[in-house]
Amino acid sequence: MPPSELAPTPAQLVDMHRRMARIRHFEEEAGKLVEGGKIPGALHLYVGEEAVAAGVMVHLDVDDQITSTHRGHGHVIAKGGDFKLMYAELFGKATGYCRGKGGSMHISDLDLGILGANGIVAGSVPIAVGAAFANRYRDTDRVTVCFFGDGASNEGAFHEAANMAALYQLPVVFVCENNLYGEFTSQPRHQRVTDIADRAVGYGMPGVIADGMDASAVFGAAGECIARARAGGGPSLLECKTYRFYDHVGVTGMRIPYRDEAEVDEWKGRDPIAALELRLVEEDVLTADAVAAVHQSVVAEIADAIAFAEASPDPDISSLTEDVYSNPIEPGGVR
Amino acid sequence: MPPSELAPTPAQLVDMHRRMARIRHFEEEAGKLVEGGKIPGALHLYVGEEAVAAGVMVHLDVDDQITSTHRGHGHVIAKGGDFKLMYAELFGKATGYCRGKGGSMHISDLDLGILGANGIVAGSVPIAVGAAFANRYRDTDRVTVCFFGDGASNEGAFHEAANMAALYQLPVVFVCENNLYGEFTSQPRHQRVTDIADRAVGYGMPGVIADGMDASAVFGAAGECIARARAGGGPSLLECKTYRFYDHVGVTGMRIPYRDEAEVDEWKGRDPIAALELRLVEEDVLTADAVAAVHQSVVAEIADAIAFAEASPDPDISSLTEDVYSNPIEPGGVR
Amino acid sequence: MTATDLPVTAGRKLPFVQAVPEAIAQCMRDDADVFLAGEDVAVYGSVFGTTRGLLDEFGPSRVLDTPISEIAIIGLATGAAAVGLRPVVDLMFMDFIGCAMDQLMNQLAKMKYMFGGKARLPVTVMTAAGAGTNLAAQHSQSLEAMVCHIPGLKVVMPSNAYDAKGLLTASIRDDDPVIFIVNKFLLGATSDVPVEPYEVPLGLAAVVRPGTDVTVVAHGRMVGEALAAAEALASDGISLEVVDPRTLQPFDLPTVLASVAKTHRALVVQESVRYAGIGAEYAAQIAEEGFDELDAPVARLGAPFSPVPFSPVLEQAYVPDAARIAAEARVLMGT
Amino acid sequence: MTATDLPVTAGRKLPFVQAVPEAIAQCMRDDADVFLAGEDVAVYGSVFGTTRGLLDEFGPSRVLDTPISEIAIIGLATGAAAVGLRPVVDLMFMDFIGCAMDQLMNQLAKMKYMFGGKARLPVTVMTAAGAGTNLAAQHSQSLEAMVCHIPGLKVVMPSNAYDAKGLLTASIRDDDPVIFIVNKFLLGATSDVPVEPYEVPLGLAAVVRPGTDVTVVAHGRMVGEALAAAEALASDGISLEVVDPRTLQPFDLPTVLASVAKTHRALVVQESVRYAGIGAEYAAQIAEEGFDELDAPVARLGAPFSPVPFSPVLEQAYVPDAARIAAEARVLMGT
Ligand SMILES: Cc1ncc(C[n+]2csc(CCOP(=O)(O)OP(=O)(O)O)c2C)c(N)n1
Ligand SMILES: Cc1ncc(C[n+]2csc(CCOP(=O)(O)OP(=O)(O)O)c2C)c(N)n1
Ligand SMILES: [Mg+2]
Ligand SMILES: [Mg+2]
Repeated sequence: MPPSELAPTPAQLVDMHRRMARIRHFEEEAGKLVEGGKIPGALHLYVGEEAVAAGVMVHLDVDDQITSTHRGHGHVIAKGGDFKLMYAELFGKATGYCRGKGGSMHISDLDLGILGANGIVAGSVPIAVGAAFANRYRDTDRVTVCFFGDGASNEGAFHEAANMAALYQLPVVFVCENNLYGEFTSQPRHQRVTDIADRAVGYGMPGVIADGMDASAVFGAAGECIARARAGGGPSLLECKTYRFYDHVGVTGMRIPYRDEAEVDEWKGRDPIAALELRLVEEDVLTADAVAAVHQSVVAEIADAIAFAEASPDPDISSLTEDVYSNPIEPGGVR
Repeated sequence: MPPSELAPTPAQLVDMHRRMARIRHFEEEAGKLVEGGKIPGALHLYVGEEAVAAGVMVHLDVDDQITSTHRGHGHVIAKGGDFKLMYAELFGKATGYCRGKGGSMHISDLDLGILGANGIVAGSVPIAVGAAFANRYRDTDRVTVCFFGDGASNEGAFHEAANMAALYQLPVVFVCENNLYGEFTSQPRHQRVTDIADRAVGYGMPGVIADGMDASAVFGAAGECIARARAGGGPSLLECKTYRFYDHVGVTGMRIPYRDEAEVDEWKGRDPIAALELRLVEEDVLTADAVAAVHQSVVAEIADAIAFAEASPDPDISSLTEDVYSNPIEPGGVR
Repeated sequence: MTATDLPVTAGRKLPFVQAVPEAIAQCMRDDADVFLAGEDVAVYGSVFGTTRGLLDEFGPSRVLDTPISEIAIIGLATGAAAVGLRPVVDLMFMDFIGCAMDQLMNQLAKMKYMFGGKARLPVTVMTAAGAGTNLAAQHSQSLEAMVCHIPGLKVVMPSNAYDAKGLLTASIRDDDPVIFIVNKFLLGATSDVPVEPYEVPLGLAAVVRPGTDVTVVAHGRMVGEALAAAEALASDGISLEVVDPRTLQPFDLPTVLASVAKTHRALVVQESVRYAGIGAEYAAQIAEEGFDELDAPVARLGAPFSPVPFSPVLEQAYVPDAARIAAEARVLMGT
Repeated sequence: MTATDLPVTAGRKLPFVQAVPEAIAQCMRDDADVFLAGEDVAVYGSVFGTTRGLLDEFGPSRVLDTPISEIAIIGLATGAAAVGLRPVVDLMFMDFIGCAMDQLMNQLAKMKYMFGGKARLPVTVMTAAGAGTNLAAQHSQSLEAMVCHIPGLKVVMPSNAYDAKGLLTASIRDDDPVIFIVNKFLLGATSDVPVEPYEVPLGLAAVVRPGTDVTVVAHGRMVGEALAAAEALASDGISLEVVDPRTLQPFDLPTVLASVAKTHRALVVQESVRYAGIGAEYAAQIAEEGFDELDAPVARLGAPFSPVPFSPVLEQAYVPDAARIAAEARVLMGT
């Protein structure tokens, strides 16, 4: 597929920028909190990949759905997630999105059309197809976007879901965030293809590649895929070439070297937020002050949210066995 | 890939013909036995697809391996399977290949390099990759050929195995027997692609199409794929377009219509054995009498084998719990 | 509620295989959100016949043949349910559950809990278990113990056509994921099945034959075998009370304990492999809560620790039957 | 053979996490057919550190990073074993076993039996179970009950570094598929581990603390909790005998019964979900064979019927611990 000609309006550029800044600051603070031992468990940070979430999500409505991954904070934020409820969930507090039961890897809000982050690599891909099926079944024009990684593209779940979506021509867009690594294994060491978009032909759907460090490029490519899906034109596979700036888990991880410092630096030099800000200012969309003001407001909001999370209570032990069933059954069949 | 230029010698044509005739008669008789209630369980007959097994297997040595499917008799026969032990297994007798424990769907002989028929669709594809890995690990030039169907190409197992084989450049050939149906669902109703070979590009391996009703065409295409694998050139995906003359299970099945009589007749008109025999006689490779003699000898051999199977004893009940472990453990850790 | 409060039958005889599609059809008529998907459930009406006629009545948008993609089938159900539909999906042979196990156990079963309770997942997964049809190791398993161990799922298994219709109706109407297990050996068995829709409540065992000496807890095909054993022993003056849990998880311990309080002896029978089978849970619960009532240890019957053999004579020795139940009951009675 | 015949320790302290790669390395030095494959086991040395150093010693042809493809990983092992290698493969978190369940239960476990005994499948599958590390529902499960129910597999789970090395060595040398389960909570725990290779025999339980009042059967992390409970109760004059089955299937009932014959009370403790957990099998066997020795019903402790929660306070309430074991033991003693 040729590169998209769809270009964001100034307002859309500003919108994307704001989403990206929100993600960046959220993640930087979360990273500090986990390194400082204040957040339990494992965090997979999205820093560096913000253009993908923003460039896709700006096309979606609250009624559209997404599915996400273990690296899900960015998607949730770009889809409208509430910082307070997110941090509270990362802290495992009763006030969190999942009442403290989910944590980072399961942070989710069905009311925002977020069908989960997911701790199982590629686990959410078939779920996205199910949501897309429901949208079509009910004759809506909703679209489901499914985020997954380069590593995930090697899972059987991806294959089965892609084939089914193409067969039924469902309104779903498969967005592969190719950050060149599955955990600590580089792409050439986990698959022989360079472009995951090449897999699309095997399912009979369009395969598209976008520069995942460029919000406008993602905007264009995603916009076309989403519009096609909305119009009944079936699924697409959109591969966004991107990079995570921090380790697979946490900020610095275990310090076992598996990627070149030079490679990391090169990609950091392509910071999607810095690039977008350069453009915003150059094209007179925002002044440098206005850009700074975005950051300030986000930082302030985050400080509030963290304070909220820290002050929130732990879940009550009685909630441990709640939420397993919608219709719990007492022994003997009595409800 | 362009069609292969590799052509069979007259001796290879005769060899393929004999393998195909052996399959055809075995299956026709097995079909009668199952319809007559003499063979228990379900048989998936290979009739119509003989050119694929023969065209591939003529390139393999006893040390090369194959993996097979629920429709596996043809592969076993073409790889050198013994009629007596095969029929005995279909009858569930103690003298069968699997001591009566496997039956049609698990008929197998490791000594012939047959790593199983398989009752799980696509279940054997990852196993083939494992065998190929072992061959390379031991620095042999053995090749593993993995047979599977069009329906199986939609299973996650196929995808993961294909990706791994391409990544490691293993000596395996994936032979997709596209007989246009997975059970009762036609190919356009189970996948959007027409050519399953198109999936190869997504793994970074060659994808090849052959006329599965023409033994010479299969011979050429398979020969190239197998030679490439043997020479260290990595895996290939070879799609053979073929057709099963009988129902998915048994001969006439449940008589629920799911394919056109006209379609069936058209494909039966392309009978791979009749076509090959026409050529053998036309090109003076065999006389009509010699062709007939092949059939006669096979028929006689089959009558013997069925008699052997019928006369064989049922397994002893004591064998029920044998063969579960190589090193059975008695309670308390005593062997 | 007790078994005697169940709706009275209308005098119509119906085989199990027709009770299933009748329940689905009635639920589909009632609720436009119910759809059916699975391998060959539409055009063919399922290889077991359990969905025959549904395509004709409801058309291809509500009754869908899927690719051979078990992961995608469960994902389809999960995603569609998460956005409001009430899917019924078919996994054909229960042996194939391994292909979909991640989606079942990590997605469908856990989504509600991980999301802090927000999701409602009214999914019914139908699947056929059981040996005795000469289909060997990969088409004969009873794997209810695996799914019973997964919080978030409910598991039912009817032993007759009446319960099949009522339990399936209750399963489809229930707001939680239910695994509905058919024993394929029972498909032809006929009972009185009311024409109108009705529910057999989830979680409620049935005392299918009253007795005084030994409580036999049996499910699926083993209920019939237990009844036959009861009949055989009656003439010797040994009276078996047969209790069918019907819902395998949650287990209706109170009904069973009430029986044991009368008989003081319990025998738990299962068709599946005995080791770590669901019968172990039942036996353990009975012993824990009924210890003081028991005159003898709770006995268990099940298949030996081997895969299911193909040979009919071996398979017959593999599956527990009336004779073995009667023999165990005699041992319990010390006669 | 009894526990006291085991090799004496050489006085060297080693943490569990290092005992595992030492066992693998020694087996690889001994036998060129042993290789190791899994996600991030090579360059990174596994996310748990349990394969660190092996790539350096054995190189990339014997220590392989795989794609994120659990189906293919088990298939790789099965196929390679079927043609003569002795694979060790890693499934990382045990929660991911659902992705590979078909290959595990229908292929690897059944191949030998289906083929009438010809196959030898010396495969070791390593995987990490257990909660307590704040990784939530999809990274914390203990699913040993599922694999224990599958004839053809053996299942082991060490509770300390000494057993880890010895059981893993025995597993790799064994000619059958063994699931080797690590509890990730124990990785840092140190014990005396001899430098030389040694085996802890499969199928042999260990009496890890002698006592007179209650037999506590516990495995994995629960052994330490049971020992702590024993310590706590000792001062109150209640003496626990702690028995660690070590091999979960087959279960060493004789060792446990010998203990119960002394104590007349048994408590079975498991970290996994209690319902249909492996403890049900142990409790049922103890009650069946030890009924006359028992002064009280066999008690069971396990996790409640819910997924593993993220919140540290909830997770702590979820996992059984020394306090709950002590409380149950007191109940059994009627104190
Ligand atoms: C089924 C499964 N296998 C393995 C893992 C462990 N794991 C967590 S993240 C990850 C890497 C995923 O790589 P990719 O899909 O490229 O996403 P990225 O982390 O790069 O965003 C792995 C292997 C898992 N969570 N689930
Ligand atoms: C995992 C699994 N799913 C479903 C089935 C049931 N089944 C048996 S054969 C078959 C069709 C296979 O189609 P294809 O791969 O095209 O092979 P063919 O029968 O046409 O040779 C199906 C669905 C199975 N055996 N295994
Ligand atoms: Mg990645
Ligand atoms: Mg086919």
